[in-house]
Amino acid sequence: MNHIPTTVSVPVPQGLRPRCAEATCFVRSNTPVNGEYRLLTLDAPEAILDCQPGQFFQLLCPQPDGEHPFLRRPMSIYGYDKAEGRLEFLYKVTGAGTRGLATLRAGDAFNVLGPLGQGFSMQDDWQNLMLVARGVGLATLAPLARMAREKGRKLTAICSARSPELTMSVDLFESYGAEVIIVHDKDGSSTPEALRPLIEARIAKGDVDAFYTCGSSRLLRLLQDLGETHGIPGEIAMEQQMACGLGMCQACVRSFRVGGRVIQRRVCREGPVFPISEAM
Amino acid sequence: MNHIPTTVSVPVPQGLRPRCAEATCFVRSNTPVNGEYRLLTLDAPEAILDCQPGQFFQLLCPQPDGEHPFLRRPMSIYGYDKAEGRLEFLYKVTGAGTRGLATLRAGDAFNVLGPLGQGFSMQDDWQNLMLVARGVGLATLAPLARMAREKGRKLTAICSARSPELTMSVDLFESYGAEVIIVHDKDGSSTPEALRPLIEARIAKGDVDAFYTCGSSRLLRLLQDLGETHGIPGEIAMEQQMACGLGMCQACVRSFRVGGRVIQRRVCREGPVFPISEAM
Amino acid sequence: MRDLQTVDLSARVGALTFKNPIMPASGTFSEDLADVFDLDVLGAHVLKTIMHGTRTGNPTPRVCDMQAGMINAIGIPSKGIDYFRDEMLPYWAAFNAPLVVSISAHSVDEFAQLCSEVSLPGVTAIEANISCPNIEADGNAFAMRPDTTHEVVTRLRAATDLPLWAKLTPNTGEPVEVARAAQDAGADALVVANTMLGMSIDIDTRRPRLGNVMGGMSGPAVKPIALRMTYQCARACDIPVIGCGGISTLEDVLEFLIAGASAVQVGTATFQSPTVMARLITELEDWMTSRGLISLDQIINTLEAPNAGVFK
Amino acid sequence: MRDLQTVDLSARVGALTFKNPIMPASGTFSEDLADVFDLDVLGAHVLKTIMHGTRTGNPTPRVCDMQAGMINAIGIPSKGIDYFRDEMLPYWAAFNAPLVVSISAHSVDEFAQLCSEVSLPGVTAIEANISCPNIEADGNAFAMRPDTTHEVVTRLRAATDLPLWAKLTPNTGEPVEVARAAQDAGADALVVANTMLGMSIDIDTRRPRLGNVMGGMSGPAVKPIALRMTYQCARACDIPVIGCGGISTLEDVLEFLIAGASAVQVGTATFQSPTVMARLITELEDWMTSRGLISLDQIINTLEAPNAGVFK
Ligand SMILES: Cc1cc2nc3c(=O)[nH]c(=O)nc-3n(C[C@H](O)[C@H](O)[C@H](O)COP(=O)(O)OP(=O)(O)OC[C@H]3O[C@@H](n4cnc5c(N)ncnc54)[C@H](O)[C@@H]3O)c2cc1C
Ligand SMILES: Cc1cc2nc3c(=O)[nH]c(=O)nc-3n(C[C@H](O)[C@H](O)[C@H](O)COP(=O)(O)OP(=O)(O)OC[C@H]3O[C@@H](n4cnc5c(N)ncnc54)[C@H](O)[C@@H]3O)c2cc1C
Ligand SMILES: Cc1cc2nc3c(=O)[nH]c(=O)nc-3n(C[C@H](O)[C@H](O)[C@H](O)COP(=O)(O)O)c2cc1C
Ligand SMILES: Cc1cc2nc3c(=O)[nH]c(=O)nc-3n(C[C@H](O)[C@H](O)[C@H](O)COP(=O)(O)O)c2cc1C
Ligand code: FES
Ligand code: FES
Repeated sequence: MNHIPTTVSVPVPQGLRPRCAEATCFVRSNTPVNGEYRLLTLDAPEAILDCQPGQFFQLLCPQPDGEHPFLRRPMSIYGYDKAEGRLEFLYKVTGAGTRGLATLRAGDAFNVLGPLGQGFSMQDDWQNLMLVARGVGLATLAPLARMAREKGRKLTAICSARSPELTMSVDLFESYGAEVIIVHDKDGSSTPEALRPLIEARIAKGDVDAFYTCGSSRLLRLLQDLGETHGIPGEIAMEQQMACGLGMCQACVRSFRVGGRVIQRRVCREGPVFPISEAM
Repeated sequence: MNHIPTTVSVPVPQGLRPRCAEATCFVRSNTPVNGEYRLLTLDAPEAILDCQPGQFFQLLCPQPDGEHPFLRRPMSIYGYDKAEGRLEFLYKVTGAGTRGLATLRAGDAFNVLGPLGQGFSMQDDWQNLMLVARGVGLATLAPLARMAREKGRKLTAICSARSPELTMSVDLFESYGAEVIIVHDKDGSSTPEALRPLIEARIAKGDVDAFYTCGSSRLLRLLQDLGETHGIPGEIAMEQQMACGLGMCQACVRSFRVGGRVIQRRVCREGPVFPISEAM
Repeated sequence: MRDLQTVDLSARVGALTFKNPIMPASGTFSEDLADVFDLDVLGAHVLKTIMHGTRTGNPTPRVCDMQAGMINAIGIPSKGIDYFRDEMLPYWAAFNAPLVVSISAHSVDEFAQLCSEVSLPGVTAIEANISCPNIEADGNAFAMRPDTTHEVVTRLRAATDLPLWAKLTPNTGEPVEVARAAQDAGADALVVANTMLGMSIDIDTRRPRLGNVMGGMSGPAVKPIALRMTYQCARACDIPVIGCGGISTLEDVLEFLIAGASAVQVGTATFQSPTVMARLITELEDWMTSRGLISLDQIINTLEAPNAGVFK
Repeated sequence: MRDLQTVDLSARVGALTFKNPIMPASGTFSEDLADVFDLDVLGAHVLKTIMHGTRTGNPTPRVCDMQAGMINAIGIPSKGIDYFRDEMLPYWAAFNAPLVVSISAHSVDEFAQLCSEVSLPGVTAIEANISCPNIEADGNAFAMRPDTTHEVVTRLRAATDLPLWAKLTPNTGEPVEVARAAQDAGADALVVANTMLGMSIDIDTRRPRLGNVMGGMSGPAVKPIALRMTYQCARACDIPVIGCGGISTLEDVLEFLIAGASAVQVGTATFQSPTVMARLITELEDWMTSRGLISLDQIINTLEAPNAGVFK
C-alpha cells in the first residue's frame, strides 16, 4: 500500500470547509454480495460524509499479491450515513485495484479521497422517477432510492441482470418504497426491444417524469430515444479512466453534444452525472 | 510485498539436492531483544535447514509504510534447528528493509532464499577458539557456540558493546559452555589497546588456536596483527551490498590480499567467511 | 545563537525568490486543487501548458498505471490564449504566490508569438515546454537536440522580458548538450525534466492501454532518471535547475536539492495525495529545524561525490 | 483436433530456433544459478559481457535499491578472453541450451578482434553489448548514435560468421535510427534494451548511493521504456527483436511478445526470485494451453493498435 500520512493537517483557505478531503477510514466489513460483487463498509470521519447520490470517492487500493495498482480507483458512493459515520461501496472485482480492495479486512485502515464530482439532481417537477440500471450501475443508482423517499417522490426501479439470481439491491430499493421490476437476459426481458414497450406503457400512464441510468450504452440510446420522443428529461452517471479525480489532469474527458456542438467535459468534475440528452 | 509464488516447482538438475532454495516460511515470533535489535523466529521447511554457521539467507523484506525495499537483504543465520523446523535471524533495524522486517507478525508468510555462501570452518587442530564480536556481528558468530560444543572445542567469547546493558547473546554463549568476557566502551575495556593485553595473556597461556570475528575493521586489524605475530589463524565474516546473493551479479566484491597480490572475491559466494589474514 | 534563528525556506531561482522551493509540475495542477488546501502556501503556481489555439488533446484512455508510476497521453487540450488572458489570468493573479505560465507550440514562430502574448502583468515567469513527448510523433520535441533547443529558446528569449525557464526532456540522448544550448540561448532556468516515453499493453485485449499508444511516464519509477539529469545539468550549467520527476517524499526533495536543484516541482504525487505539496513544505521546515539548518544554501548542491570527476 | 495438438513454445530468432523464448539477460546469470534449477530448461544461456583483457569493474557499492527496481554500476569486471576460452566455454558447452556470448570493448578494433576470437565452436551467437552505460562517461556508448552503431556493427559483422545480436540502449534519443543502423550494418537481431542511466543519493551522508555515482536502472520501473522501444524497433526493422527490461511476470512476457518481440531476456527478476525463468516457461505453456494457442506466432506482433500509424 502507498504511504499517505493523513495526520498532518494542511492549511485550508479561510472559510472553505473542504468540499472533499483525504481521510483514513477503517474497514467495518468487506463481504461478497454475489458472485462478482463485494460490499465494503467503512467507518468514516464526519468531514467526508456530506455526500450526494451520484458522487464518488477515489480509493487508494492496497496492493494485492504481485500486482501494483498505483492510481486511485474511482467508486460511486453506494451508501453513506453521517450520523452513523458509515460509508459504503459496492464493487465488482475486475482488475488489480479491485483485487486489492478485496484483500481489505475488518479493522484495516484505508485511505479515501472525496466526496468528488457532481451528484444527481432531483428537480422539483420530477415527481415520478424511473431508474434503469444494470450490473455495477446499481451501485451508483442505489442511493437515489433513499433520496427519492426523503423527497417524497415515487420511484420505479428496473433492475437488469444476466440472470434473476444476479440482480442486486432489490431489497434496498423496496425498503425505500420503490417498485422494482426485474428483467434479465435468460428470458430476453432485458433487451432494449423488450424494455421499450414496458417503459412506454409507464410513460403512457403518466408515471415517468424523469429517467436515471448509468453505464450501458444500449440503455442510454433507448432512454435518449424515449426521452426525446416523449419529452422526458433524465440523468446518466458515466465512467472514464481517471488519474486525479479532482479536475486537474484532464484524463477523464468524454464527448457531449451540447447545442449542436460536440464538447469535452471531465467526468470527475463536471460529472460523473450528466443530462441523458447530452451524453454520447 | 513482492509476489514470489513458491508453489510452482522447477526442474532441478538430476541428483542435485538444491544447495539453496527459495522457500516460504511462517513467522513464529519477531521480538525486540534490546534497544535496536530484534529476533525473528521462523517455521522453515527442512529443505533449507542444512545450514552452516556463518552462512546467510537473502530475505525478501515486506514494504514498510511509505518505503519500498526492492532487493533482498542478506542476514546471517543466528539459529537453526532442522528437527524443530526453526530458523532465526537477529537483526538491527537500520533502513527500509529491516524496518520492513520489523513489521512481520506471528503467522505471516515470509519468503527467504538460502542457505547461501561458505560458513565457518573449524579445522581439527583448532581446539581452543577465541571469538571477538561486537554489535550485530554477534548474530553471525553466535551459531559458532553450538558448533564448538558439538565438536568438543573450548570457546572464549569476547563480547563488545557500547555499554554493558547492550551486550547480547551472553546467555546463549554460556549455555553452550563458552567462557564469556564482556568489554564495553563506557569503561574503555573495548578499545584495541585494552583488548590486546587481554588477548595476549590468553595466547601466552596457550588458550588460542584460532580467532573468529566479524565486522569491525579495528578488531580485524588487531587480530591480523596478533595472528601474524603469534602465528594464529582465524576467520572473519564480511559484509557488502548485494543484489543476487548467489554469485551472479558481482555486486558484492571486496578486495583481499592473497600471496602478495590484491584480488577481488564475491562476499556472497567465496564468502562471507574469509581467512583473517587475507581480509582488507 | 542558533535558537534565535528561524528556518528560512526561501528559494532563489535566478532573479526570482520564492517563499519555499515547492511548486506544482505543469499539467498536474489547477484551480480545482483549491478545494483541498490553501494554494497560497506554495512557492509558486505552475499552470498546465497552454497553446495558442484551442485543441482537444489525445484520444482516451489518456492514462494508465504502471508499477510505481503512471503513463499519460493527455496531450495538450487547450482553450487558447484568449481564454487564458480573460479567464485564467485574473483568477491566478488574485493569489500571492507567483504565477508561472507554461507554453508550447508546434513551430518556432508560433512559440515566440505565444511567448510574447502571455508576457502579461500578473505573470511572474514563463516555462517553455519544449519537451512534451506527446506533441510530436515518437517523443520528438525541440528539447531532443541542442540545435533545435538553441533555436527556439533564442526566439523565446527575444520575445519576452520575463524570466524564461526551459523544460527539458529525459528522452534525449544529449541532456547536457541540450541544457547548455538552452543556457547559451538565454534561458534563466532549466526545469529537469518532463516525462519519459513509455508504453503499456493490455494482454487480454491485445490493445495499447493508451489511446495514443505511447505516453509519458511519471512518478517514483522515473525519479532516478530525473535526479541524474538534474545532477548532470546543475554541474554543466550556471543557471539554476528546478528538479522534477517522481518527487513524493521529503527524502526525494532533499535528494534533488543535494544534487543541485534550486527548487522542485511535484506532479504525479498530487494525484495520489492531493495535500502532498503542503505537507512537504512543513516537513522540510521541520527537518531543517531538527538539524539546525537555516537556509536552503546549506543543502543545495552539497553532494559529496569523490568520483564525480569522471562524469561530464 | 485441437486436443491432439500440443503447445509449441519454440522461438525463432533469425536462423536460430530456441526451444522456448525465455533466456537470461547478460550480467544477471552465471553458473551459480545451476544450484537452483536445471539450466537446460532455458531457451538459451546468455553470459555476462566479457572484454578482452582483465578488468576489475567499478568501485563499491555497486548496486542500490529504487522503488520497483534497482540501479547497478557493476561495470564489466572481466577475466579476459583466455579465461573465457579455457574455463567458461567448456563448462557451458556441456549444456544442451545454446550459448550466447556477450562481448564489449572500448574501441572498434578491439571489439572486432574480440568478436573474432570468441567465435568458437560451442558458441551459438554473439551479443554485442554496444550499450553498457557504465563503460564510458555519462552513458555514452556506441549505441547512443546511428553512425557509431553502424560503424561498430559493420566491423563485428565482418569479424564473425555466427549470428550477431546488437544490444541497444534506452539512453539514446534516436532508438529507431540506431536500430536501423544496426540492421543495415548486418546485425541478425536486436536486444532491446540495456539499462537506463539513473542516480540515487543517501540524504543522511549526502553521498551517491553508488561508488560510480550513476548507474543503470533495471527492473519493473523501466519496463514501459523497454516495451516502447521493443515496439518501435520491431515496427521499424525486419530483423527480430529480443525484448529485455523489467520482465518478471507472465503478463510482462506476453506484453513484449505482443509488441513484436521474438523472445525475451529476464534479468533483475532473477535477483528477486532465482527460479523465475523456469516458472515463466511453465506459465507460458499453461497460458497458451488454456487459450488453445499452439504457436508463439499467434502472439508475436499481434498488437491491435488503431492509432499506431501516427508513430514511426
Ligand atoms: C465515477 C465512477 C464511479 C464508479 N463506480 C463504481 C462502483 O460503484 N462499483 C464498481 O464496481 N465500479 C465502479 N466504477 C468502475 C471502477 O472504477 C473500475 O471498475 C475500477 O477502477 C477498476 O479498477 P481495477 O484496477 O480493478 O481494474 P483494471 O481494469 O486493472 O483497471 C485499470 C485502470 O483502468 C481504470 N478503469 C478500469 N475500468 C474502469 C471503469 N469502468 N471506469 C473508470 N476507470 C476504469 C482503473 O481505474 C485503472 O486505472 C466507477 C467508475 C467511475 C469513473
Ligand atoms: C552476509 C551478511 C550477513 C549479515 N548479517 C546480518 C545480521 O545477522 N544481522 C543484521 O542486523 N545485519 C546483518 N547484515 C547487514 C544487513 O544486511 C543490513 O543491515 C541490511 O541489509 C540493511 O538493510 P536496510 O534496508 O534496513 O538498510 P539500508 O541502509 O536502507 O539498506 C540499503 C541497501 O544497502 C544494503 N546494506 C546496508 N547495510 C548493509 C550491510 N551492512 N551489509 C550489506 N548490505 C548492506 C542493503 O541490503 C540495501 O540494499 C549482514 C550483511 C551481510 C552481507
Ligand atoms: C497527467 C499529466 C499531464 C502533464 N501535462 C504536462 C504539460 O501540459 N506540460 C508539461 O510541461 N508537463 C506536463 N506533465 C509532466 C509533468 O509536469 C512532470 O514533468 C512529470 O510528470 C514528472 O514529474 P512527476 O513524476 O512529479 O509527475 C504532465 C504530467 C502528467 C502526469
Ligand atoms: C547487475 C547487472 C549487471 C548487468 N551487466 C550487464 C552486462 O554485463 N552486459 C549487458 O549487456 N547488460 C548487463 N546488464 C543489463 C541487463 O542485461 C538487462 O539489459 C537490464 O538489466 C534490463 O533487464 P531487467 O530489467 O530484466 O534486469 C546488467 C544488469 C544488471 C542488473
Ligand atoms: S481525473 Fe483528472 S481531470 Fe478528471
Ligand atoms: S550479490 Fe551477486 S555476486 Fe554477490
